[in-house]
Amino acid sequence: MAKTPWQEFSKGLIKENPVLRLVLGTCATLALSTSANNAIGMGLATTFVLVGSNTTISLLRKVIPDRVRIPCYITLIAAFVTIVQMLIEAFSPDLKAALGIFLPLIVVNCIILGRAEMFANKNKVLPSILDALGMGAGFTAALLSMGIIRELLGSGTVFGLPVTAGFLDPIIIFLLPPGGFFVFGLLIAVANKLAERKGGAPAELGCCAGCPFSAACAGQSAQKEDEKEETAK
Amino acid sequence: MIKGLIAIFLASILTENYVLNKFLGICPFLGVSKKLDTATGMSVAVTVVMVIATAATWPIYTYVLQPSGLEYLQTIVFILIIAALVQMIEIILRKYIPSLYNALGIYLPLITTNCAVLGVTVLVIEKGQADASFGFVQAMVNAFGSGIGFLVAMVLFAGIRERIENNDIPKSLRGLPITLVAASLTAVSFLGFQGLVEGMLG
Amino acid sequence: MNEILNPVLLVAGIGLLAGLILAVVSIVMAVPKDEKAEAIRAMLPGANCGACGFSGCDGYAKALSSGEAKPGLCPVGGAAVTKSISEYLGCDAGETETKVAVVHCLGSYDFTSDKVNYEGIRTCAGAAIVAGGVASCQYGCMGLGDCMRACEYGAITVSNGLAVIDPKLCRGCSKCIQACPKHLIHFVPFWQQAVVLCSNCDKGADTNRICKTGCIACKKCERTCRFDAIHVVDNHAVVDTAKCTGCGECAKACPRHCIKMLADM
Amino acid sequence: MADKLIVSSSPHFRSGITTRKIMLDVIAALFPSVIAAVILFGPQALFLIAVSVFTCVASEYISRRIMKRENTIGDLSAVVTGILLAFNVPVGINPFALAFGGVAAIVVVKQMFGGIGQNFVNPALTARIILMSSFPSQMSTWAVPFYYLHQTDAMTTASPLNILKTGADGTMPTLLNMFVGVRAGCLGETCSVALILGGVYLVLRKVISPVIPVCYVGTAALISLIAGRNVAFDVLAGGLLLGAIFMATDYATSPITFRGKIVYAVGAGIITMLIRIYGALPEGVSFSIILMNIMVPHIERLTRPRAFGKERAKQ
Amino acid sequence: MKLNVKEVARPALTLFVICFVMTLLLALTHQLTKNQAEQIKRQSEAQSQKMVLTEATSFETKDNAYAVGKNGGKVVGYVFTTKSKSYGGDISVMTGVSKAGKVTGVVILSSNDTPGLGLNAEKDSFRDQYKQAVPQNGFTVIKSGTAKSGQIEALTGATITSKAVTSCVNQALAAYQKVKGGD
Amino acid sequence: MELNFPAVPFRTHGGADVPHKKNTAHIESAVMPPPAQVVLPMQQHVGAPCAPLVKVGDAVAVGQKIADSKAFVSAPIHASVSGKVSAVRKVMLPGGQYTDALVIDSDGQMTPFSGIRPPVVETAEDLVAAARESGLVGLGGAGFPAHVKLKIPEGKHIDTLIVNVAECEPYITADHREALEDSWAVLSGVYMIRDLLHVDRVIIAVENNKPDVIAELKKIADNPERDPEDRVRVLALRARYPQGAEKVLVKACTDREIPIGKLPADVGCLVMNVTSVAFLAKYIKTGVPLVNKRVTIDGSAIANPQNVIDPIGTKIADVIAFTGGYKTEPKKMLMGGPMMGLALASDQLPILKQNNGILAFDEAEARLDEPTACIRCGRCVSGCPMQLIPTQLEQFSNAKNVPKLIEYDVMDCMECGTCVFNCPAGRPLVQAIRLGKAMVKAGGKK
Ligand SMILES: Cc1cc2nc3c(=O)[nH]c(=O)nc-3n(C[C@H](O)[C@H](O)[C@H](O)COP(=O)(O)O)c2cc1C
Ligand SMILES: Cc1cc2nc3c(=O)[nH]c(=O)nc-3n(C[C@H](O)[C@H](O)[C@H](O)COP(=O)(O)O)c2cc1C
Ligand SMILES: Cc1cc2nc3c(=O)[nH]c(=O)nc-3n(C[C@H](O)[C@H](O)[C@H](O)COP(=O)(O)O)c2cc1C
Ligand SMILES: Cc1cc2nc3c(=O)[nH]c(=O)nc-3n(C[C@H](O)[C@H](O)[C@H](O)CO)c2cc1C
Ligand code: SF4
Ligand code: SF4
Ligand code: SF4
Ligand code: SF4
Ligand code: FES
Repeated sequence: MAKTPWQEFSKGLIKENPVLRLVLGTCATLALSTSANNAIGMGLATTFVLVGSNTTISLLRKVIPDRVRIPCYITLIAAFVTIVQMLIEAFSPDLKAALGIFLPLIVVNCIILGRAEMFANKNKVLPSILDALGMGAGFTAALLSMGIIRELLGSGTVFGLPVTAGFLDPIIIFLLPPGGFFVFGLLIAVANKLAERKGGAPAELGCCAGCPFSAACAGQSAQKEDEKEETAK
Repeated sequence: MIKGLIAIFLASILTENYVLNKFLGICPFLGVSKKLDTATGMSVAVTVVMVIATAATWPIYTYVLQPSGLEYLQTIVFILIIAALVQMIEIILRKYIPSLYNALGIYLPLITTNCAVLGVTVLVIEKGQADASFGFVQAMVNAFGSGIGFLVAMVLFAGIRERIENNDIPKSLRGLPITLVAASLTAVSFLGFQGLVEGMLG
Repeated sequence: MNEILNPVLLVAGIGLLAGLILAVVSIVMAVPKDEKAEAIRAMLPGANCGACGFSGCDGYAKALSSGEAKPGLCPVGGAAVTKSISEYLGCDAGETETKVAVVHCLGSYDFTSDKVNYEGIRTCAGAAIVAGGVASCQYGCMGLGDCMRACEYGAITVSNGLAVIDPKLCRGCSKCIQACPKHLIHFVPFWQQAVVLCSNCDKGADTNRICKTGCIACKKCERTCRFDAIHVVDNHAVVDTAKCTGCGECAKACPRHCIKMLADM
Repeated sequence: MADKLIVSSSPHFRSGITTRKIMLDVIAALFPSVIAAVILFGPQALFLIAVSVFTCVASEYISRRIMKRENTIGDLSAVVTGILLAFNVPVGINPFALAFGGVAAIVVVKQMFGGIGQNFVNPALTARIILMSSFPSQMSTWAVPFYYLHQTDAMTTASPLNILKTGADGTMPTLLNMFVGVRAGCLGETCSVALILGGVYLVLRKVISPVIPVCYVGTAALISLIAGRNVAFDVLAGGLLLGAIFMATDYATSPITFRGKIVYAVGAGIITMLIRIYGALPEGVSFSIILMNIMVPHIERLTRPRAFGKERAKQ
Repeated sequence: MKLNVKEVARPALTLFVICFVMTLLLALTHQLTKNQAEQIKRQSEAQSQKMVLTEATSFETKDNAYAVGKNGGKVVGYVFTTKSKSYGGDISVMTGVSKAGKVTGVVILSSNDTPGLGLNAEKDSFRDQYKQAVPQNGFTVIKSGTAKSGQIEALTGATITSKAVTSCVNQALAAYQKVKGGD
Repeated sequence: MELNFPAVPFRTHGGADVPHKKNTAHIESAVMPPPAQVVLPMQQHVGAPCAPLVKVGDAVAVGQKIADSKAFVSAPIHASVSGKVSAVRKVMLPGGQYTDALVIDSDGQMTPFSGIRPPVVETAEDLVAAARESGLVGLGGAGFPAHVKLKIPEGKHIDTLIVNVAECEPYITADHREALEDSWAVLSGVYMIRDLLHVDRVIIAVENNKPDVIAELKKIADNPERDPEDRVRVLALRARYPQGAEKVLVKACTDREIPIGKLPADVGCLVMNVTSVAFLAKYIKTGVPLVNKRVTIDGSAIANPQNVIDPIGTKIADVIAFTGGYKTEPKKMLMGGPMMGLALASDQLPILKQNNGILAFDEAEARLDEPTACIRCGRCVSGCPMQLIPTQLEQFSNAKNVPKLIEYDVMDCMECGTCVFNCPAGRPLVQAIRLGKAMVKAGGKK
């Protein structure tokens, strides 16, 4: 089922959007969507790491033994994250302040390990890069749309430029954690609706699917146990 | 000192709640909170790993990385340590305390890639940098408190999810969207704790 | 140079250590997995319906791998799954029979009516515990759709007071059979044959009073059948699926039109 | 007999009490406070109540329509939510902000979770907190009672709890004034007499059990006593009475078990006083109730009554 | 169970090599960006100081408590870092005071207050209010109406934060009274 | 053991103030002439169904045993009219189950069966045997064969006999009239059971909305001749539904709580309906088995509400026609009271042994509001005499969550209907609970 390069890239934008369809990397999504600027910063940083890790993992996919696959991936990812950290530190202290703790936490962003596990270690380098770019772009786009909504409603600005000043008071709750959860929930509902029209299933929390440990994953095994109980009845 | 520790502990539950205020560990919060018992199991496992991870990373940072000016290795070293630790804990539990393994073991692998664990190790270092009086003990209390805060959020949310499970929810909101809206309303209620801990103990 | 060497050695050391420990430990502590069962589990459809008689797909997979069960018990997966499992296990696929569920009742509002005006929980189970159900025929379909809600494959439609199963969509999971409080749904083999769409055990006269299409046990079908495949038992006709050839003569003969050919449904 | 008989499961008799009648009773109980609000804060108060009730009812109607569900505005619960929301805001609030709160209360908190009885937090109070964190200055700007009788139109003051907490300037009202409602505060919270009157009516009509209000106010008073504060002041100040009588008793969001109600009310009392004494905000009634709302599933689980004839030991 | 050397060694070595290479990469990047980063870091600390005391070109930290700003060897003012309790916990403020005792600038170093509310104190329009004649008993906060001299108009909806910042500035002014005259 | 008589009833949980509507309390019962036909289902009791002892075409006389079973938990059935067995056919019971029934065409003579003889009852065993022969089932509505209850298990002692004259259901006054019209029988039944079973005290429990019954029974109960030690007393209960329910009644009279799944005998009590007690006395005096029954005919669609003593097996339509027919077309008919009675699919069903009332309602009273969403008001919880949480039981039942149903004690529900009566949303709680119980039972079997 070979895909054209464009398909490889574009699937991350809509159909398999990591945030809205696969629901990966929720923490960063919620925390850094208070403004459009933060969203773009985070999106680009993550894309960089994603491309780096996908490329190297795809290159090394035949070399890395299964037993230490995960530590190897994590090391690779952590290295790229650190590089991004250093670059941002060196060139944009403001962005560093804005991203804060979530910059090092890119390491554990499920998108990256998820793509490594689901894509890069099964595919050649070029598709892996395209996949990474697409996923990164999808992540950035989703973050940006959330960022724009929350910034617009919560501060009355977009990219820091006043928009609604004068006729609409900012509704600060959109900047606070409740607003983050709420906007995220509605966006997923909208994405579900759109996907439904195309015959897709509603989004489920994707961490499990993307997670290399999914076989042992709590959510799934707990669910399975439930089902078992039910059928046993 | 004790007062300060209590303040750190309470703050990490109420005002700096990882899930509801800081947006860390959202995946398990949304994913494993469907049932009360899984929510509790996961949170206990997270708490254990948080404490052990902090106990391991804090000394390494303060006594190895920082003196040699290698702060920039923080991320890579921490994540390696956490990954190895979690695996070790899992293996040890499975071998020697199977009962505990059966209760918590299934959650352990999930925790390696949990923001909250890496988050707590990084955040306590940050706090220690900003405040000289924030030492190892404080870091440990903070880690433990964050775990308990995670537990509180998980348990409360699990109760709500069990309650709304049979609700007549509009079709397009079913599943993840309504869970997020419920999380939003839960987070609303945590807005009121601001200043409480400082007021009581500060 | 130390600035470069130190970190490299530090991290590489940790890496080496971690790698060694993990490698050793994962070998030493490896837990034997039932790979066979897992492979089979992956082939099963995962509907966990229990129609195979085991506790869900996991249970069946386990039983298959240990040789306690034969392939071909999973109706949902059907022949394809059976084939792949038997290939995997290297055993004979055995007789596999695709079954579909049929509602043995034709009593829509065109032919019969409700005996009462039911108020309460709008489920068949709910109605069944109030005055014995809503339908005039105590054996017949109440049309409140418990079976429809039980079916995960959308095979059942309820309209005009009667549930009808589309045999082409039915996957044979038996959920509806368990759901129907009137025990009206039974499996029949999925091939051309006659099915009697009535379950009324009352005498012909009584049946005639309440339902215009119910079997009145006139035995015309019994006499028509050249293969001895249809008999009146308990005041209604019953097809012996082993003998039925699907010739369709009984259906033509039935004055009440309550025998249908499965292919026409 | 020509027609078919109706059959249904027993019982075939009903008390005749309906959701709508209950809500009518609550509206009646709120009526004295509505009058007090209009007397204290002028016609604008009436206007705000109307705006709030209208948006609540309209958003209930519209959201049910959109969800293709049967129309439920007839049960009048949206009216109760509307009145209570208006009671929870100062008279100076922008009516559009209030309308935003009404929409949030009904659509987000109530209808998204399936409508009446299925919401897990109090709609009016959640809306209040949303408003408070979204428009804090409007929500903490208090008009002087009877300001509308004076010439100057901008007469604001600090609320008693605010004076106590932050030392904001303003004069403390006398206890009598606090009792009859001549003090700064939200529309419906100041007149304690009217609130108590409504509460007594609800208890007499058996709409609410007195357990929650009594335990809630009692706990708060006890803590106030222990902390060496002015007990009468603490009871009358802020939204305590309104919260205890009308909002903590909301059916959907309070425990249905008897012992659960006690635990819930005591918990709310404790949190209220903790926030009042130690928190950054001067008042904690809303947060305490919402927090306890969130704990209700657990409270109910842990306070389930012992079924008749069930061995005590097993519990 | 037997331990096959190869089975153990290969994974361990792979991980080792990956760690080795990646850390090498890191160390190199660090070398490359180190100076730049430090420069920026130093800059940003100095930047804050410079922002609150524009006239100064160099700063000299005294007693680990405050900095003296100089321009060409001449003392032009002082920079104080003070703390106060605000809505979401402690808030930390850097205040520049000119030699003459006027507030030259205020910067919020750290704050846990609410975005959109307390964090609005970082806006210039609020901070610039302090650049006025210093009243006898320090600045006071008013909630509404137009500020008279010596008064600070509170941020809308964030009186607590406004008071906290003002308290920090007043602390700085008090500290200035103690140190003024020193070199 | 020294046993005291409570001056006032003990506290019971919950309950509801249902309207009493005892319209027929002061109207003399009418005796119905033999109908043209009676239908006698083979199952009018809890337990094993009976098998006919007669064939189609046989002539039978009033009081002749026409069906019996070998099982202990069962009760024989007697012909209630004299005439000819004309058919055996399937009939539907009010609960919807189908069972065989003997149809007897009456000859209008009401010839008594020649074999009728008063039994000799001198010991407790005699009493059990007599009760069984009489065909008596619990007339309080449950239909549990009386002899099973009267057979006190080895090693158990019954210290308290409670005569249930609560009659807490609205409309129904059959027990009320029985206590007034046959008060002598009630008292002699009481003394007989007291003496044969060596009961220490007898509490005749009457709801205080029947002052005439209290007065009447007190007059005889306080008779020092028959009751020298004053061990029989009348207790006025609060008129609050469901005081008549066994568990509630035992609690109200003795402050004892019957454990889940246990019987009154396990706490030393025997609860008997007043008509059951009176019938036993009459049977032992005359030997005429249970062949007729006092039934309250009432409801908004009934022209002349009254109590009717009619042969068991009479078609409901015939009884109603006897009282003067319908006032308006009935829209809903109940066998039993409005709280626990069964809705009937038609008025062609026969009167059964344990029937105490037939109610027919017109359109206005028949229609109940459609249920709306539960508002979690807690009325069902505070009203439940069994201290259950009906609203959650309903949810668990709807979600088919059997473990939760068990955890929340669904089997403890006695289906009294208090919860639904109180519910402002009109939730079908009892129906859901009944489905839930069925699920638990089905789950238990597997
Ligand atoms: C039910 C209810 C709950 C309230 N909860 C809060 C709260 O949690 N936090 C708050 O700042 N104000 C709350 N208020 C509003 C305060 O009562 C308001 O700030 C009040 O005017 C201050 O009290 P005072 O007038 O006694 O000083 C609430 C009002 C009501 C009616
Ligand atoms: C969610 C939330 C966040 C708040 N954040 C701040 C804040 O950052 N700074 C502040 O001074 N007050 C904050 N407040 C307090 C309110 O603005 C409160 O109304 C204030 O203490 C009194 O209003 P005033 O500033 O008009 O006197 C917050 C309140 C809420 C509910
Ligand atoms: C809710 C409920 C209400 C009852 N009400 C009465 C009643 O009013 N009178 C009565 O005799 N039995 C009533 N019973 C039946 C009694 O529990 C008990 O079965 C009966 O009194 C036993 O006497 P018996 O076996 O002679 O019928 C009621 C049962 C239930 C569950
Ligand atoms: C006693 C009582 C108190 C109520 N209190 C509230 C309230 O505080 N807030 C609210 O939005 N609705 C209230 N309602 C109305 C209604 O129950 C509420 O909208 C439900 O939460 C909707 O599910 C109340 C109703 C009653 C009967
Ligand atoms: S539930 Fe559906 S798929 Fe399953 S047997 Fe019935 S009709 Fe077939
Ligand atoms: S077939 Fe059975 S379950 Fe289906 S609608 Fe008819 S009665 Fe109900
Ligand atoms: S009485 Fe009705 S509305 Fe009230 S809690 Fe029970 S089921 Fe819900
Ligand atoms: S019917 Fe059952 S649940 Fe309802 S009140 Fe009666 S005993 Fe309780
Ligand atoms: S992104 Fe934070 S836990 Fe998954």
